[in-house]
Amino acid sequence: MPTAIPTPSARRDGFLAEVMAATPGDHRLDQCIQCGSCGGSCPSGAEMEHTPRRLFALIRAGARATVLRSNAPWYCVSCYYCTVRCPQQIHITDVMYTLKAMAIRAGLFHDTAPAGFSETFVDYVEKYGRSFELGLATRFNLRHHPLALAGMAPLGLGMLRRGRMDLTPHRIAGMAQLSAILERAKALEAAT
Amino acid sequence: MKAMFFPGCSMQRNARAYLDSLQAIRADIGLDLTEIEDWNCCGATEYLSVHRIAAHALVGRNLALARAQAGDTDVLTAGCSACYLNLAKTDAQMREDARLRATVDDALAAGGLAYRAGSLKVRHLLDVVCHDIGYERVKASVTRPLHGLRVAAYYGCQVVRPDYDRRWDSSELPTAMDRLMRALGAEPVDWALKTQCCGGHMTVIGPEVAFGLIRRLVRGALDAGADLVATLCPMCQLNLDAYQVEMNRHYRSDYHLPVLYFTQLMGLAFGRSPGELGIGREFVDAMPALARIQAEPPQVAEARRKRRPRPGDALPMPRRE
Amino acid sequence: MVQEKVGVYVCHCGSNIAGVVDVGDVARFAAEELKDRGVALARDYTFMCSVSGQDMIERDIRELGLTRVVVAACSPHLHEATFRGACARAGLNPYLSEMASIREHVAWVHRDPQAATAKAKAIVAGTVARVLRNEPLQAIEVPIDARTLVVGGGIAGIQAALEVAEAGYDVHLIEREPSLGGHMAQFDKTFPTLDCAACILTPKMAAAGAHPKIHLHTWSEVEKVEGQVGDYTVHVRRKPRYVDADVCTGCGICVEKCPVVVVDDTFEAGIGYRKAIYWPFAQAVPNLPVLDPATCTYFVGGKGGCRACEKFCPTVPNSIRFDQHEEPLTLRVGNIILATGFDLFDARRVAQYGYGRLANVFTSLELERMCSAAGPTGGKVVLRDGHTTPRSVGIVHCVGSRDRNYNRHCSAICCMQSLKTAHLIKERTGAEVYDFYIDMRSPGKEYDEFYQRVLDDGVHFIRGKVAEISDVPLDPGEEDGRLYVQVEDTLAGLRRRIPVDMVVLSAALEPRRDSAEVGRIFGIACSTRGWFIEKHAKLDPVATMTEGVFVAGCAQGPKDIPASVAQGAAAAARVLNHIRQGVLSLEPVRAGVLAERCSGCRLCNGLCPFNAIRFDAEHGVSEINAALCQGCGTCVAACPAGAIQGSGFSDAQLYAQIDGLLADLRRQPAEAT
Amino acid sequence: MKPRFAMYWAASCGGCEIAVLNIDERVLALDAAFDIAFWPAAMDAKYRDVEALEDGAIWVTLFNGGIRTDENEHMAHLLRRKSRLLVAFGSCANEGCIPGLANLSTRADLLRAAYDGPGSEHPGPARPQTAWDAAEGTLTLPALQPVLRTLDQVVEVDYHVPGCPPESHQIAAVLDLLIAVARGESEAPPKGAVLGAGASTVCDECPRSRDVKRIRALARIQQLPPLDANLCLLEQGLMCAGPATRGGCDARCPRVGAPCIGCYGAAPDVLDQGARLMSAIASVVDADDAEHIDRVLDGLPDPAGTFYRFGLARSLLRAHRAALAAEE
Amino acid sequence: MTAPAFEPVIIGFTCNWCSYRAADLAGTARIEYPPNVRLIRVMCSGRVDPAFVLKALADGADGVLIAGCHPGECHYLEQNYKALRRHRLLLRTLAQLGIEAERVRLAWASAAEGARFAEEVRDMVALLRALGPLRWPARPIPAAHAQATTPTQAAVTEVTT
Repeated sequence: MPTAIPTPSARRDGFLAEVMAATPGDHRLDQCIQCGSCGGSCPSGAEMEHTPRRLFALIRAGARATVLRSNAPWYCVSCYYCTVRCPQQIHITDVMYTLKAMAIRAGLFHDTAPAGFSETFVDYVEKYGRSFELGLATRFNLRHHPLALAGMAPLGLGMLRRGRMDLTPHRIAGMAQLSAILERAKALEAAT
Repeated sequence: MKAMFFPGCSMQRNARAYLDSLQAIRADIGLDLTEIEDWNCCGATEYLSVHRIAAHALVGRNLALARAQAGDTDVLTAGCSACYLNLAKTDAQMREDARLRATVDDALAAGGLAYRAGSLKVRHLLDVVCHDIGYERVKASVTRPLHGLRVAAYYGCQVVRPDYDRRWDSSELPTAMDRLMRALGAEPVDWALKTQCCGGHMTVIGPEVAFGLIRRLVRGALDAGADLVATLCPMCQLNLDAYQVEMNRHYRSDYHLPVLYFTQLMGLAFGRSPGELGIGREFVDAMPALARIQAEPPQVAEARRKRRPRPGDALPMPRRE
Repeated sequence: MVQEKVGVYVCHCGSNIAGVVDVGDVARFAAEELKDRGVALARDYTFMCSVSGQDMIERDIRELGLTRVVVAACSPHLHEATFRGACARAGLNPYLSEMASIREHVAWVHRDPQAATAKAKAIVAGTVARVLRNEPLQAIEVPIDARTLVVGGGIAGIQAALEVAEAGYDVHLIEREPSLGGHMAQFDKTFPTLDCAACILTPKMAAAGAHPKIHLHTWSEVEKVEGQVGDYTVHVRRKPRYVDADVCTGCGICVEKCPVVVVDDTFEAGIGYRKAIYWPFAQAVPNLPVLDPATCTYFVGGKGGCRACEKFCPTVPNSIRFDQHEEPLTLRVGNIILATGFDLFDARRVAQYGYGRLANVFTSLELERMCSAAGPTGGKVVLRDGHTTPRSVGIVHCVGSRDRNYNRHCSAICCMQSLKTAHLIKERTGAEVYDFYIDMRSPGKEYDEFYQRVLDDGVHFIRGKVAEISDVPLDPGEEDGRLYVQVEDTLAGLRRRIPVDMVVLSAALEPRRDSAEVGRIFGIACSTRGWFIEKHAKLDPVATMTEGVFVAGCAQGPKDIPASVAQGAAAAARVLNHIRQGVLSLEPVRAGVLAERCSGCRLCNGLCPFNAIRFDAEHGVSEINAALCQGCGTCVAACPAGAIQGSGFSDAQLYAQIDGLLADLRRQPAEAT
Repeated sequence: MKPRFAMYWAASCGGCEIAVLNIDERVLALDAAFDIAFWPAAMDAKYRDVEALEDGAIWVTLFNGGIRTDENEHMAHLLRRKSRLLVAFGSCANEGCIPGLANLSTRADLLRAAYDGPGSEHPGPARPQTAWDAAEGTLTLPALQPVLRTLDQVVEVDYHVPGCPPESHQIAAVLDLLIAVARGESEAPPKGAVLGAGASTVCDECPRSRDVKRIRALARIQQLPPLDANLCLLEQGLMCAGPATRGGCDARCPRVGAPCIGCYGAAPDVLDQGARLMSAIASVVDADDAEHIDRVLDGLPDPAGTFYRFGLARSLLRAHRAALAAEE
Repeated sequence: MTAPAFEPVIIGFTCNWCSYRAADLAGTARIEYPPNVRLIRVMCSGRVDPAFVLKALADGADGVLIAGCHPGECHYLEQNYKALRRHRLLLRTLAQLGIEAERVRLAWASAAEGARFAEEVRDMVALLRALGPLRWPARPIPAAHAQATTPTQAAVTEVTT
């Protein structure tokens, strides 16, 4: 009886398949050769618990919890050095976004500050259609670094004095339209 | 040159100087910008970190609005690096990923909108200025050349990387802004950090990492002999300027390196007043550096590397071309 | 019209086919339902390719007078030749047989026996319809000119030329640089034995230069090739040397007296100097100077000044000839060997490594020259300042190779070259050497042993692709003026910044910049990346799709010296094989023009990459040179007048096959009603 | 008694009839050699006159026009029965010609365009009826068939004379040949032969100079700068069907600067003229990536109409899918 | 009894050097794919005349697959680009005749890509199943040509004055 040899796509399963499916574009995540040019290039690589290279190895190994608990994706500054230098042209930065979103959904990342910053930002965007720096800074710091708030005050005041910060948020006119779009997108995202 | 324009949240507030100076110089270089009506936030790097796919729908709304309002231009430009990249990324990934395209199409339809990927050319403002308007056109508008001003052209990350549409000569050491500075009469300094990270959101979530990066950039630019940094991104400006003060506090150092937008320098060279260009909104005062502008070009000996010293001297450097 | 008698043979291939396809039913179908389409007989048999299977076909041809044969079995790529042979032995033109692939394309890929059997029947019906339209063909015979052209005077080309010449045949050896030698001449030592490259190469260069059967044309390039295997006419452009080769004694006074010093970007890889009139290098063959008009004062200054070389030349008549011009040269040869070598990757493209910007970043080739006792530093490894000995050196592998941003291929030699460099630096400077690699590839005779030896030398191996090389300190603790190699040490799991004085980039081997153009001139295929494509990667690695053109050395793909030498010799063996045969038989699957149908519209003229189509202006028709034609059939499909016919793949055959393949669809509705 | 001659037009413009009459005094030879039994364009005769003849009573019929209506089909069968030789005369009968382009549309679309479109005198939907009861009795009209067919798709044809219309010198030669055969002075050509045409394509007769072809852009003649009078039109970016069109016309059109549009049909032994032309043109488009190729092909806005301007009804696919579905 | 589900028939033109060998490899590697495709070997995808495609469709095929070497890797250097150009133009013409682009696919498969070849077939079969049969009605073959598979316009008599 002839046995079919599984196609490459069928061979990817488990956590790797999950991360790949959640990342748009031709991201080539399964092509990593573990060379480390990403970790070497990363401006915040020294502070990461795992370099992107190690994260990819862990993803392949199916170490879901370790990956989603890692601080690494949150320390990604979106500088894209790893992406343009990757000899396999893996869209590394895009995978980091995927891992962050998955970590939030799974609730696995322990330090809530970076995720909190992102979520606070998203809240403002979803409420007003625009970001709101004063609100973002205050609310984020109140929740995550209450002690830092005082330290940040000179900066905030400086911003206000130089006309670089608004006291009230701006709401776009098409808020209902934007909400409908985002709601539909989120429903589709959840369905996949 | 006509283009749709996406200002983005930062340009409206913390980077008002960027927007003001852009408004001031548009007419000088024949740049006809139409702001997208009722645009929404691009999501920065944060929305993508929370809702991986919906983030593209968020950007998709801007693309759809821009396309519908664009009329006879197909260029959409943004001044903020993150805004530019998010718009370009959504367009590029919709082009290459049918599944994403279907999702975004579906979501946009829920808002009565539609966008065909690739129907707009998403371009950063610097790209439009350098490659469409062109250095010659810029040079023609210069009335007060910035002679003697040594500028570190700083590109940051997201304009030249990942560069979906191959707009730049290099993702590591681009030269477009350097050439623009030369067109303004300023002298771009030779430095290798021009696309190194400013720290991004790490200033908020992990300041120590960010301070290290900011210090390296500030010191690198000063070591290269720069009087000031020219930037093209609100986030870079904020981190290098406002957080320079915080960084000094962290390292107990005392660097003073002003950071201006390239549009502000263009405005100065075009003879506009500092006030009109938002100069004064920066934390590190730019006026002392700007005072170094001279009436005449300085007589610098052309420090051209000679490839032909006599044998016995140093080994020749590789050709640079 | 003769009543054709088709014999159909359905193979079981043991259970390979019969396990899925009902072979008996297929044979029955052919015998009964294809009877009115010319099938006289159909059999099924366990192994058609066996001697008894072939005997069966031969017997049927002889005894039953079969005029066509169809074998439904495996892929024709396996046994087409077998069954053509059987037909030929029985006196039937071999091109009147066809195979139907019901193993690879049916039994092995489908599970449902019913569907598989139905598909097998359709394939057999299509093949029967096609074979009826086949025509008897005769192999094309071409005589072979015993002279050979070798293009490229590197080690592969030299080897090939010597092999052919030693066998007693004339060879024209063309080299575009002023001397033989190629890249190998630039190297200092060769891995893993560390023999001196010059010591082993120069005797070969001299032998090639002096061989009475080798006609050397250096400083020359091939412009155009006409003709086909056995009879090529090659047009060569000889660049002026401005030195009379017949008179010059090679005394060197002209070079000594020339006042112009320029950087030597060719042989010295940009770290040494030469004069405007110069020797390509000390052991050059031919041993003549060459004058570079781009830098010579006489030429640059509008043919006025200097002329020191001419003034001091002691020969009578004077050897310096400012009036030399480019000369055309026409050669006639029967076979061609292309050994055009490689280009070194331009390391400036990896901006983050700083080559060209940071003084003490070097390429591997620069280091080869530095290590060479005859090189610019007299064999001393020093920094760009020309005198400081480095205390620590980083060697970076895979610069421009194994990297989708530049070249996807592995350059094959860099690991070993890097190990050799590490060893030489260690030996000559005692510096700390850090070797940054992704994977260590040392799969050759004594190669891994050499790796062990370099480990013994105390070289630090760090597994990680270097991210960037910078002279800007990151932390306050870093020293100014040094280079920092930033890398993720993937085995230690650390990000490291290693301070060094010097970095050596092991740059990739790339196809020659003009390889696509060269491929076009010689009518051979070049991959998109630029390597010449061999006929078969494993079983025919030096032949190409163009009969009579062979490839050797790095032009076909990156390889080391032993492999280049082996390929040079192999290509020569293939050429000698042609020469000894005297006359070559070519497959008759070719296109041809029916002159009376051709209107001379010239649509086809630009379609043939092998230049087989020629326009006969006198008669206003296009013609196809059968020996050049490779039988792709593109012109047949494009001829708007239907004037080009393909023998072995005619329109009639293909229409018939389509018809036969779909015949069951036309029957079905009739049966249904 | 002289042998009988007939000529009839079905779905066609009538140009072929004019072309026959346009061969000058040579037409008198026709009258001298034959009895004109039936030729509605030239003389009065009724269908019933033909019906009254014995089968095979007409020696030769030149039939022009395609089969579009029930009447066309009826006449094709009738004339086939009554004629010893049936000649498909002109492009319409041979390959459908311009009326065949209607095969790109369904019958319903055609009627809508004719009766609801601009120029129609009927307000509101009106369609011709095949039978209509009037006071005088039942009035009938032949029904429009779903697609146009060539003559040889309906009845057996003996000879083919291509051209839209056939060129005068070719018509005269064909008539001379037929007369000679009728008189027993010449052997009849083999059945199925194409008469009055060349063995190669139009380029063979075209005086323009030609070179290797590379198509970088295609445009319509009015979009191009003035053309070079001596250079191949295709090489000047004009879509010329000459390379794929049977010669015999003496390259009339390209000679005067108009591109060949293909009226003499496919070259000998070519199955499908349009496919050939398509293949030839596409092969020399000077672009290697899909996007660039598409940009060049954008200069050819109506490929089906261009490649199959004359041959659609005879082509492998014959008609638009929807039109054929109606035929089923 | 329910009518059997529609199974499309595809004629596949495969080149001798790459795609036919890819199909061979799919066999040796036992990569299963639906039996709907019937292959014809041509030396090169450049040999495929649009008329072959039209004939296959007119003769009852529901789709045609043309498979060649990858661009830049043609064994005849560049002839697959000719196939690409013809395919682009053919699709435009077919669209005007009401034939969907999905029915005529151009694919690239190297000799090493058995899996890819199988995937192309699987994908095309799935698309055609969704699209339904082409159902091109049989051509009314002129009586004189009924026996001939190829267009034999018999001997041509050239008559010129």
